Amino acid sequence: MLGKTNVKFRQSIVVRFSGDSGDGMQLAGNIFSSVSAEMGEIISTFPDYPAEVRAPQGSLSGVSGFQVHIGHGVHTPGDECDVLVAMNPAALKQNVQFLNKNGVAIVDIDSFKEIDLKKAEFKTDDPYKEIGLKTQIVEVPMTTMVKAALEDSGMDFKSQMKCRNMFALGLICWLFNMPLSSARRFLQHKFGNKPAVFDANCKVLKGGYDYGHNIHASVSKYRIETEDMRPGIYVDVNGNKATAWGLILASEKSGRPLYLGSYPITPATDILHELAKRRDLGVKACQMEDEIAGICSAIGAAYAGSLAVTSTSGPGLSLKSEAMGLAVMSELPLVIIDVQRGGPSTGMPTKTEQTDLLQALYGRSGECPLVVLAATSPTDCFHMAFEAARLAIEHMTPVILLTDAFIANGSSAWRVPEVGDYPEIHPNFVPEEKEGSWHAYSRNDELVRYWSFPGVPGKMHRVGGLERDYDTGVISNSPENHQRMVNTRAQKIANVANHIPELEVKSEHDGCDTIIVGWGGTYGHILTAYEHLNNAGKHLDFAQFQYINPLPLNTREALSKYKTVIVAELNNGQFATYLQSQIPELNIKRINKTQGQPFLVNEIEEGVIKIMEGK
Amino acid sequence: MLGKTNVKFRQSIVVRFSGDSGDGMQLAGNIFSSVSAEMGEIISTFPDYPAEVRAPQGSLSGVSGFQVHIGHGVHTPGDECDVLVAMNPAALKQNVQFLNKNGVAIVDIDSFKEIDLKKAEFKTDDPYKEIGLKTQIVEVPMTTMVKAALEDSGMDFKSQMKCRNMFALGLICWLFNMPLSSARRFLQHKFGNKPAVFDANCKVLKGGYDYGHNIHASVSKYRIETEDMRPGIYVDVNGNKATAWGLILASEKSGRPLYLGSYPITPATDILHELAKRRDLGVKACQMEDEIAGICSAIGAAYAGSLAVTSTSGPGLSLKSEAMGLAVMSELPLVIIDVQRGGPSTGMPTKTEQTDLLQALYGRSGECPLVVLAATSPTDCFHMAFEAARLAIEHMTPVILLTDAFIANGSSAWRVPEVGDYPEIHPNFVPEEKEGSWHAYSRNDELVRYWSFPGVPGKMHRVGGLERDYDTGVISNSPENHQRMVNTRAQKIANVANHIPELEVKSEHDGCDTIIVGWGGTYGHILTAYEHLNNAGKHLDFAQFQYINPLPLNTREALSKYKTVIVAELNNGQFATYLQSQIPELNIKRINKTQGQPFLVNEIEEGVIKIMEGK
Amino acid sequence: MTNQTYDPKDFKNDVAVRWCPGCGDHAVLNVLHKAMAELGIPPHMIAVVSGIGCSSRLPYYMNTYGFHTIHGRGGAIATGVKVANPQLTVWQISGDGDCLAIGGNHFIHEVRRNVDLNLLLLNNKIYGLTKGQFSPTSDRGCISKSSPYGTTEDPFIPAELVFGARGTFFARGMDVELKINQEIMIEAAGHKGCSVVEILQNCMIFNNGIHNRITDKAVRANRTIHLVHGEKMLFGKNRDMGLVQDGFGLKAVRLDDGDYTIDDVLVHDAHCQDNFLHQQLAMMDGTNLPVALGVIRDVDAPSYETDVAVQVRKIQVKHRFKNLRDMILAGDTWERK
Amino acid sequence: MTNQTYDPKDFKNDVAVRWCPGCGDHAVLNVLHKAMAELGIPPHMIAVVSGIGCSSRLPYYMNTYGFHTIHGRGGAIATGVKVANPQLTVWQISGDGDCLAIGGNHFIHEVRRNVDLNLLLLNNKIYGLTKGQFSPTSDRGCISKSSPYGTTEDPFIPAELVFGARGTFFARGMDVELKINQEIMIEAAGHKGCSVVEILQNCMIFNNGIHNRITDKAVRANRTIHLVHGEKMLFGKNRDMGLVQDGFGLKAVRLDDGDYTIDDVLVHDAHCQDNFLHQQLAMMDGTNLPVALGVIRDVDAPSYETDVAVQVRKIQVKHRFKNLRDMILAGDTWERK
Ligand SMILES: Cc1ncc(C[n+]2csc(CCOP(=O)(O)OP(=O)(O)O)c2C)c(N)n1
Ligand SMILES: Cc1ncc(C[n+]2csc(CCOP(=O)(O)OP(=O)(O)O)c2C)c(N)n1
Ligand code: SF4
Ligand code: SF4
Ligand SMILES: [Mg+2]
Ligand SMILES: [Mg+2]
Repeated sequence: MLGKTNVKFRQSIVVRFSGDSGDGMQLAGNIFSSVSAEMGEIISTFPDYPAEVRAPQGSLSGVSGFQVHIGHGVHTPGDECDVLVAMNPAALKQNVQFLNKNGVAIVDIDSFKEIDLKKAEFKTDDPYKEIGLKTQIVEVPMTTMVKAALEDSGMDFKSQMKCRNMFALGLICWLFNMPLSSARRFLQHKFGNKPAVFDANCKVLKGGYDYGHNIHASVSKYRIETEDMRPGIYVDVNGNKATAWGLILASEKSGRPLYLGSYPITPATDILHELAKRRDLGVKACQMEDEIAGICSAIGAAYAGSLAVTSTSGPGLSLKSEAMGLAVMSELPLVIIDVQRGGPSTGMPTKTEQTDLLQALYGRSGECPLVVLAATSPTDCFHMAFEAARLAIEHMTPVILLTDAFIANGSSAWRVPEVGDYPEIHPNFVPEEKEGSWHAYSRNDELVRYWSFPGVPGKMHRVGGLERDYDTGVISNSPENHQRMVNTRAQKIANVANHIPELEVKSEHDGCDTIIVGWGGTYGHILTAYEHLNNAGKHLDFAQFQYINPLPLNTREALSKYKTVIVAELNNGQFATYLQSQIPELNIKRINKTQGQPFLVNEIEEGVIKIMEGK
Repeated sequence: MLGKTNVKFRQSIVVRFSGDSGDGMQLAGNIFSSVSAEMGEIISTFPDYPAEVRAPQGSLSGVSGFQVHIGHGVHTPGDECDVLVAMNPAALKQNVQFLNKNGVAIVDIDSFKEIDLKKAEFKTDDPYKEIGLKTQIVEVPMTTMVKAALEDSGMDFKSQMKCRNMFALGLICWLFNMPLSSARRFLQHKFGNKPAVFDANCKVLKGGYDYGHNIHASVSKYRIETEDMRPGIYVDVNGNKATAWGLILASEKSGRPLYLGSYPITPATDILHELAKRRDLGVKACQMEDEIAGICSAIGAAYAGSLAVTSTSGPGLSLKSEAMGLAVMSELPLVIIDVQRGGPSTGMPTKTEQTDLLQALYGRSGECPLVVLAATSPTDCFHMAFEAARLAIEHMTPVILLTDAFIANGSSAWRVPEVGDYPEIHPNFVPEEKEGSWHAYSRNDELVRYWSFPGVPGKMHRVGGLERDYDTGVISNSPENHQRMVNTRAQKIANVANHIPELEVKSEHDGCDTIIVGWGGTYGHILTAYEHLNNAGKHLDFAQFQYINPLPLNTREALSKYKTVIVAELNNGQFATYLQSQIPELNIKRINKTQGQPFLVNEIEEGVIKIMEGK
Repeated sequence: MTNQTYDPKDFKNDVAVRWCPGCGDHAVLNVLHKAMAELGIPPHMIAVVSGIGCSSRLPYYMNTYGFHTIHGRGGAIATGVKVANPQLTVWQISGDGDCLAIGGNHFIHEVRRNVDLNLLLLNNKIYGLTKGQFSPTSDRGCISKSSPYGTTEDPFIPAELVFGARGTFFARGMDVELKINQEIMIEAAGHKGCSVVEILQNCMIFNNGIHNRITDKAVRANRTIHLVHGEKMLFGKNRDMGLVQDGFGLKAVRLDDGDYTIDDVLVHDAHCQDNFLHQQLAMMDGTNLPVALGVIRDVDAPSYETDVAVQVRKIQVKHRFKNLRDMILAGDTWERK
Repeated sequence: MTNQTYDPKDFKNDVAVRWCPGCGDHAVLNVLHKAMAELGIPPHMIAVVSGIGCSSRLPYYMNTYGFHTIHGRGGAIATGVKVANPQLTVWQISGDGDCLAIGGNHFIHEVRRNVDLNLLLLNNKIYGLTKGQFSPTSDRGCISKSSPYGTTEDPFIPAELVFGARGTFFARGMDVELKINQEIMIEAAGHKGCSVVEILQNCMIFNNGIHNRITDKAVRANRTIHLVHGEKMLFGKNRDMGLVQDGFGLKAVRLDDGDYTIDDVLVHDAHCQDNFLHQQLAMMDGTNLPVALGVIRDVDAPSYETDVAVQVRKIQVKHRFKNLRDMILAGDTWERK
């Protein structure tokens, strides 16, 4: 299942500022390159002036540009740009050709009025389509914001607008984590003798920066490529969208209508956004009053026969703990998506981490087992969301799917599955021959409770959070029965191991005595490090876990033959803790990072080498 | 710290029915003994008729009684009774002498009006005091309830009251888990030819049973004796009361006012009840709108300078998870009491279990460490509540104290601590020499944040759930800083290990290669089993954990010398999982029970023997 | 939906009812069985959802689908049931603690969204199941296990909170008024939207007699008024008292002492969109004005689950995607051969 | 408390303010600094508590004690702060999502308990921080990221919910009305109890212009009315319009066309216990009647933290226990020698 995934860390980035010749793009570009240089980046720039000295404002011929290339090993200003700032439609039209197909266009949407489009000789009212712009577009109301920032400045509109370049610059500084202090120093230099102008520029500069902060604007420095050479139709998806789509396919394959109960929270909200759009496919996605209502309404929907889902991030997962216990006790199918972010508490909401694993495994009262899965890449989110739904429905259990900010926001080319690529999902309905003898907690041979729901004649029954008698399904306080039910619920989850793939170990050389192990969204980085290391003569094997509870059946066998098992993860050692408790005989070494950032491949490499060399 | 604790499982129980001679006590007693015999109990009964045939109703001479002794190894009707049912004041007065000092008196409070007291020759309006009744008293409005049950029966009041004995019987059947079906059969036999009377009796019988069910009436079959031979003042306490009192002492010793924010939940509510009473000691105990408000108001109180506490049971602990993360991030002192009950979900709310351990350790998003403690007996609840508060205040961290239904409701004689028995608690206030350089996240050498709070001049600062810069205390998104803060918070908790006692290993014979290990409320049972086993030539050592995170410093050293570490606990192996992950080299064997019931000593013994014999 | 007719026992099952003798919940349960028989909806089309509390055990005693959930969350769960399958008739059973303490947020939101549920709020002004702590409806000064010196907070008045949350239906009954209860349950079921039915209920054990001031037979006729839409607001044993307008507010008057006649007495209009008069009626507390029973407010408004379903259908019809693949292919894709 | 006088900058600190240029929150912050200076309470006696949201970042910009907590829980945390130390002046800052979605339960309970807090509810009818989802105050049909086809639910009207929860103080401002905002903040601080101050706030980015219908300079004078206790309810550019009684309700009239005179115009009584008129005023929506700004309701009622403190003191005085041991020894004990 785990194909080739390449995480490309961009060693360098190209930014192109473009606008009318009066828009001060040269200044913005210049300051940005100076600031970057000051921050130790290698830079290369390319100013691109208009031919005419005074072309009409807003016209194609009046467009002025400035390209900056920053990063490691930079020698040229770059062919394509990754970020294109376009202050008006003409600038966008002229420069779209330079924009990388995974790049981002940032436009001042206030200058995309009908009249502006006309000046730039657009023919329709859909400028993006007209020029074939398919990349991510960030529409920023720059004019409005600049005006607002300078409201009390006493400046007239025209003078205000002269500062618009600084708004763009501020935003770009936010994106690339450049401090405003140096930009301000350059402005000081330029406008030192005009304190009012200096103040205004600084205000607007900060406005652009804060705007980026407030909308969580970001440019991924990563590109995750899943190598899938099969012929087919491809589309670009990020992990959150892929998650949403995987659920929709599961709904189609199971015949159970899809319900999402959710509450917005970064970085999971896009799942809600996507599923809210999918009313066109019959999905009912409801934004509830809080996370508890999100999961509880989903439990209600599951009880009523839906494929029910709730999506959230760490703090929201905490809030859902009690209700998950109810889903475990009432043995209802439920998919819980946790897009992990930097914690604890509010922590670093836009950053990535793998720190919710132990919460997912253990964060409930009582003996309360459920299935825990993790997705390894944006496209794997599709697959694992489908798997989560399949296991939930076929095993009548809540399933937690862990993704993270990195893969949720990262995107990748993905082959749209064809008919037959995915199996049917079979809800565990009451079989006909059991109809007479059936009660609410009757089970099949795998200990899976049969599913019936309101609306079905003749199967009225009561479920709930109190302990039930194994044999009759009515409330019971009996000690022996409780033990039996606790064991049954545990065994039911353990049985899931018979219905998931075995752990796949990648090996380039026979007889390695070290294996590196990861789980979830670190796949691409560890894979790359594994390849580099093997190429460099540091032989070791590699396995990435997607199925965490239960572990694949062959886990012990697969891992216990190694002298050293290196667990690399973006936390302080949660999977290592879990694995150690499950398979005590493993000699586990750890590579951990809890910085709100994905691994760098070389961090993993260095970590491995250190361990291999016994330091 | 861990003294001698004896958990006595009562092999037999004596019940005494008493009332006016017209109250049908003989019938009730007879049916109860027959039902018990039918259930396989050995019984011995003792009817105790009044001397006068027709004494005045309600008078002392008119009292009639019937004593039943049921259980294993029963040879006599018993000297003292454990449960005394008294239908009126006269019956209570006459029979109080037979009541065991740890017994329970159940009275029909409706018949304790002034006139009834007069008939029974009481002189004051406090009958209990007058006769020196100090045991637990359960006041049941039997007359009212019987009337209500028979409202639609068409019977007159007098006939209704003839059924009152069946209410008492129903309640007793509930207490001792006797099915009503057999009682009904006896009634059928007696009233078979008077269907109306039969129906009425059955209704009332069930009424008494359901009443017991609804008020969660229970008679402990256990008595936990902490052997404390020191001279001093003693008082009987149950674990919940002891917990409340331990917190009060900590408040006195730290100078921080005590605040409790809580929400009722079985079996933790009595902590709220006790602290609500303690307004006489200046305690502010507030019943909030839910568990989240309970902990959040406590966090607010901690922020404002109080010793802040919240109390709950498993499902409530789940709800508090997110807020605990805030307390960890804002590094505020907070005590969270979790009185564990049967789970998951609503589970078996009145039963005991140790199934919240992993939730307490791991049930939060992010890397979110805090201190976890467990109390071993009702009286140890006092001690550990004090410890929880001490560690919270001196280390600026939330502390979870785990108790359970068994020790929370169980009671024990306890020596009231004397001046000097407990140390002062020193809040980590900003030291004078730091006043200039201090910021909100400045720490002492043990990495403990300094505590200042609103109302203190000149120390205004902001705290919260977002990640902070280590050096300045302002919000930070820096990767390296986040790692540093994650590590700092972890190290701060690890440092607590320097301030707790070492693990105490009990050993009767040198060179044992097996140790049995438990944690929390199983102490008494495991201790007894350990003694029995050693006496029986099965030599092994024993240690009980009160400090769970961090583990005592000597834990690895103390345990790793054994060939086998047997972990006995009331769950499916949570402490074993934790211990294994912390000290992988241990060869851990497990004795588990998840039945909502405490261990039986012989279950532990059998489990140990099995393991020792390698089966 | 069906032309079968039902008997109350079709909605009963044989689970032993576990409330205390004399508990007001018994009467409510019996009436609910009768109301369901009268409504004629088949048991399999009914889901009864509750939280935790004595009152919340009610679903066990119904021969319908039933879900005894967790404390306070019945409203959110019932919302999910109804949105998932709007065909179902969904009843939510809740206590004053379950509904207004821990469940307060879900309560105000289900009312605001006007989800088509029938919510029985059994108000005994106490936590029964946990054995006697004050609840958000307990009167100021209430002495309970958790307020041994009396509470220091005012209670919610459920009706008032329903109005605050934009409620479209509110009715009030009391455990001993079987007929009125049956009537309001049937009206509640008939109302499309969130129908809140408060039933003043006596807890024999922990709060006995809390409603006596109005439920006592001796005073009941004078201290309560049974409101019926379209009828004059009359009360008293001989229906010789009535409610009349008094400036901005209401006044209770005698009709037999010559000052007022039946013509002065207001007619109850439960269907009036403006809730001003409904509020006045719902807030009458038995002191100067009788406590209002019956359906106080019942107005039309869009219901959430229906609007969601209608919106889904509209969008689906507009796009006519057969399935996920179809939808994706309608967007930006490329082919690898 | 102090006779020092303060300047707004005493309440400012040097943390960089991070709201978008033009965000309504800026103006509120500035006014709050001014209001605090005018109130004259020393910064160390002030705690500013918030949840999560753009608006909830406000405490960072105050030179007082500040606690930026978790989403929706500001109310419960502020309650704990105030109960623990009733001497403090506690401000709670919240957004429409923070306060009325996830924080709804704590909100209605802090209002009901009448905890002495000053609650600024910054209502931009959208989730700002999470980048544009509808909130419980978004109008029906609101198109947002999470409602691409429009919402199917009615919004809460914050004032209405406050009344439903028995509120003792409600005021309304709007970001652009600096003077009114300062006035109501000062009144809120003066009120002993839970003072809810709703401020209509513009989110430049995700809901720009949502309040324009009433905040636009061109129409503002005619579509809003500034209510002041004890003053006539007049509005319009030339204060030539007023509110008069109209049956059960209110009517806006012109005073210059001869039909009505100033004598017909009602005088605002914010202190009247009965909340009927306050409700009518608070519900005016700018269509036929102007949106009410200023202090709409401000009535006396016991506040929770004070009553708790008083009860504690009383009981303590009554028992005179020195400490725990003393209390235990007053009960049933025995001695072992
Ligand atoms: C999360 C959680 N918190 C607390 C409880 C304990 N609890 C159960 S029922 C209840 C209150 C019951 O009161 P009410 O809703 O009024 O119902 P009643 O018993 O009076 O009918 C409480 C606090 C629980 N079961 N779960
Ligand atoms: C438990 C939790 N759930 C969700 C979130 C995500 N979240 C942060 S702020 C917010 C809503 C903000 O809206 P509002 O309160 O109206 O404030 P505004 O940004 O509009 O000022 C949400 C949903 C969170 N931080 N924590
Ligand atoms: S405790 Fe009260 S509410 Fe509960 S069943 Fe008994 S009488 Fe009814
Ligand atoms: S996103 Fe909206 S509410 Fe948030 S700071 Fe920007 S303008 Fe203000
Ligand atoms: Mg109740
Ligand atoms: Mg908002």
